[in-house]
Amino acid sequence: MPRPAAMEPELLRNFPRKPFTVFYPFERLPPAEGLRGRQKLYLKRCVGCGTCAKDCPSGAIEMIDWPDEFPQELKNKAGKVPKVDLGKCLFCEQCVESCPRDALEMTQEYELATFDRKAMEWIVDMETE
Amino acid sequence: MAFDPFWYILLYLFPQYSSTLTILQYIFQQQGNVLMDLFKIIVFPGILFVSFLSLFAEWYDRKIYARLQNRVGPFHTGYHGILQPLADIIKLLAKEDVVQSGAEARSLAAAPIFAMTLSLVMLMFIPVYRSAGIISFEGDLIVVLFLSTLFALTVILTGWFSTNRFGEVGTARAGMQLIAYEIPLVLSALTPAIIVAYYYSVPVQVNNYLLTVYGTLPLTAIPTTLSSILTIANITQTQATIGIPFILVAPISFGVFIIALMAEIEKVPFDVPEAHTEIVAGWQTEISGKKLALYRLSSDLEYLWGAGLATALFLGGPWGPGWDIGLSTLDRLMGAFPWGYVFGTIWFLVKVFAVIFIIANLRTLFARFRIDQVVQGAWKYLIPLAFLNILILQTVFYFDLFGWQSTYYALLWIAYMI
Amino acid sequence: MSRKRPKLKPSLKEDEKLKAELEKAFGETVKVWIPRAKRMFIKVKPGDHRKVIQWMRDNWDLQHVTSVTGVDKGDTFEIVYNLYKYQGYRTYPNVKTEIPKKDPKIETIVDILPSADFYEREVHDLLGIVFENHPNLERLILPDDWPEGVYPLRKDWLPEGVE
Amino acid sequence: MSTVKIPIGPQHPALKEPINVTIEVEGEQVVDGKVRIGYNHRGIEKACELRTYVRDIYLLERVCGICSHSHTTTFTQGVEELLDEDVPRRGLYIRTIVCELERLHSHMLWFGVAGHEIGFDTLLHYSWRDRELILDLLEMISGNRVNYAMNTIGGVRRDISKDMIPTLKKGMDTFRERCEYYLKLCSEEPTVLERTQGVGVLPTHMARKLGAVGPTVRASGVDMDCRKDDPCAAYDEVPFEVCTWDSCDVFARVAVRILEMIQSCNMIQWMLDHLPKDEIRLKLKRRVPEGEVLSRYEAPRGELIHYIKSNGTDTPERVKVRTPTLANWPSVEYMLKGCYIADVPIIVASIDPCISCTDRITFVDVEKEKTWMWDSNQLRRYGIEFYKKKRW
Repeated sequence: MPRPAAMEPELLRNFPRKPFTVFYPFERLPPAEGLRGRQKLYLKRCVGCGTCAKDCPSGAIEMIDWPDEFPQELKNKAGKVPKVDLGKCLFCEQCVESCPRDALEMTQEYELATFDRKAMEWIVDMETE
Repeated sequence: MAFDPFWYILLYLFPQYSSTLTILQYIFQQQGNVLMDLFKIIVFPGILFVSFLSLFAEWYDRKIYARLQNRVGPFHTGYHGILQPLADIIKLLAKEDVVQSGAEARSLAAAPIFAMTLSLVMLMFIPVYRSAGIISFEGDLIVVLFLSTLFALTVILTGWFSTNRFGEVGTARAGMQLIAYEIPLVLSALTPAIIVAYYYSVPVQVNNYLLTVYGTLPLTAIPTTLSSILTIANITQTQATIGIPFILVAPISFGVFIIALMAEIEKVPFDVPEAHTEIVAGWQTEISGKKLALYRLSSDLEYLWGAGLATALFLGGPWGPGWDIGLSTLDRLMGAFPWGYVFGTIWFLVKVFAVIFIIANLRTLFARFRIDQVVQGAWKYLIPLAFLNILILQTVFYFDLFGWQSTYYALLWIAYMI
Repeated sequence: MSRKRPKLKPSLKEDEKLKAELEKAFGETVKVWIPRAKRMFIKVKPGDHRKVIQWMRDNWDLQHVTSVTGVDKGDTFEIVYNLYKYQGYRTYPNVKTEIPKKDPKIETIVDILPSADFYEREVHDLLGIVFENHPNLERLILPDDWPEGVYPLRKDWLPEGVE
Repeated sequence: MSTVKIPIGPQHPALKEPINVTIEVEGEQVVDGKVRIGYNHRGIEKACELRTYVRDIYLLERVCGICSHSHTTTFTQGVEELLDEDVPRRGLYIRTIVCELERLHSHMLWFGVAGHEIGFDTLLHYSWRDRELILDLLEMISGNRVNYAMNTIGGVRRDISKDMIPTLKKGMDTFRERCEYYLKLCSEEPTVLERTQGVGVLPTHMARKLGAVGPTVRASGVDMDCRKDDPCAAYDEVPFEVCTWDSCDVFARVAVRILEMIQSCNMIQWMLDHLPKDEIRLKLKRRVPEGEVLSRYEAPRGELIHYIKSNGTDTPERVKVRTPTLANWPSVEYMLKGCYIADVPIIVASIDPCISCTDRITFVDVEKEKTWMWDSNQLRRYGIEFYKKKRW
């Protein structure tokens, strides 16, 4: 019962069809909506309690005091803000879960490659609302 | 040389170059002068044309292979990746050439050059624009087949020189496979010669009938001696005169030829000597840089040589139905400059790429055999098949089974209608 | 809403039957308890763990060693042989023994159950427990240039710089 | 005939991950093979002892790229048993659905790699194209294609919403039809049959003796499947039967894996129809009472064991991970004897080795005969200077 060239019909059926591969840098597939990309911090809600830093499995979050380029009037009492080192971050969304005020949120931005490690240090874009 | 409108059109178009044109015309009028032959060897059907054609053939093969697998294949270099083979070769030429301490450096350096020249010489025999290649003498079919065994020799020597354990295993496998597949290759290449022999030994009146249909046979056309049958030029010419490509007459030997050819060029079902997953790269493990570039180019050339030989022997070489527009009968078969060039080459390319498509398709279809299955396949299946095919042809022609003459006339009538 | 999971403790009578068999054969040198269905822990003195496993192989036709686990409990090593009986009622006996840390020696069970040699080599590699007359007790996991006598899985060995 | 020792070394095109199989060869016949592992060794068990249970989940997820969900399922199951808590049914169902989806894409990945090992690249391209369908479904549910971090102690983190169910069901239909096509193809394609039948034979009694697990042992006729013997998560309610094959060779393993894929498709569709309606998670306290547990799960490659011993604090005292590939190595050594060189890659690949699973004990970075180990931030600083110096 072995039939030589058993795959021939499948090959010919696929020959005229458009290839399955996508040219990543030029064409981009839309990311799934549940994708866990870079974090986003809502400054107004954050109280600087640091539970996210404690819960982060890879110790990527570090609490630093309020940098001056942030709007001063929103400064919270503790004066602390989480800084995420994306080199260490696992994107596991544990910080978002354990934050009491749910001030952190995961965006869908996944292209985070940089040349210099320093640039990986501080990538938390802030929201003011 | 019959009156040739070509030159006068040129003079009319470019009156200001009239002096150079007349000199050129004088040079090209000479039949068989040095410049003409040099041009043939170096440029047109010679080295330049063939190497670029082989690069294009590799690109074409990779594209078909990819498209059959529902993916895109080389894309970013040049239009749709057409320069990819060239880019590979240039990259390899720039790469550092590492020589193993244990290997004999000099002989390892000589082997790729030997392989390269061998494959170029082999390609000289293939008829591209007219029924005879650049080098064509009586009995050149045997010489071509002998050169392909020499090519197998270079493969074995490189693996042996590189004294690498994977190389050793690869060489042993290459030796077994190439020798085992030499016999079916030669047998299936001889079947067209047998057909030509029977065609000419047929009683004269059939020839005369044929002559009336096609006009005069070329002067050297009546090959009665053994060596004249075995020339590629006569085989292509006979296919041109009969009007039927030999694939219709002997399809089995075409199949056997293609399979044996894939074993010679080490295409996927038979690429056991350089099986990537088992023994890294087999006999090519220790070659790098310039040597690898030469080897890749020579393997492409051999791929093209295989396809070219298949077209010449089975698909009628440069012959094609649109062959005889505006050509005198004598020129038609001898391939006069320039019209013969154009049509002959076009038909040659069409057929070569058809054969490459078949091989690429077969490449996609099969998994790689084990070395014992490859060798068993040759001795148990392919060689008996080739013998059987020759047997059938002999009996059919000799005993005049089912009225060979009548079938012959019928075939002729169909050919005439095309 | 954490109601007890009914299935976990269904009919324990199968396990009880096996436990009874074991206790009848070995009397009080064997301490058996059953935390849940299809699990059975057997505490044994270091000497006679071979006898228990031998007995299990003959009576219960048990051939499959799932793994051998070494636990560093401060001053003693605890070795657990996780076995798997899939003839008849499929259950998971685990034979546990304790050996002092100073001279960590114990007989091997490779001659009884051949599939245990990879696991014993691994435990030897990382905890330093010597399995006597083991056919080839070479190194399995750690790289060749790993310093002799240093066993990473012991509690006292801390990889530097782990914050 | 003098035997030649050929190392199919750590770096080899056939092996996607670093192991070393040294085979002794007489001409083409393999006389003896020895497997040497330990090149991809990361010290997961030692690291587990230094982290809390919550952080351990993400660590154990990184043990293996393809079967990440199996490791977290086994670990969370074990901890839930220690806590003696009961996970809501819907959470269990979703956990089982993601387990089966992972089995599908893991088997399909292996099927492509096996095709590549025997030189049949077309099979690789086609099977990996069909695998994309499963990865898209997983991305839809959990946001990630591979490390989905769906499991947490006490249930699952993301819910399967109403509108996902139809797409999931349709995906399963097309995938089942593709699996049936591949099964028919593999049993008919002469070249594939020649390279897989009668190769790497592991007779039933040897499979039992050497303690093989998973599809390798089921292909030798032993019906040993954790999901049937010791049902965890929602496997006790889902109707399925264990697929075995009795020809004990590489072809049997191909067939068993494809049959399992078809089984998984049916299971997922059944579970989607009977998805219970209660919440998916349970908040559990972080301290785990004293105790020990042995939790088992049927990973795509075989029977996976987590032996967890807790000492009352929120960090485990000992986590022993015994992965299926480690159990299959002795049977690979047995199968290598007497085969051809050409068969070595397909035999090694036939147990679907996941080498990153096998080596998970301690990581040592021995640099320029300085025998002691560098810690991670020294390594990081070295990385930064290295790049600065090399500003090419």
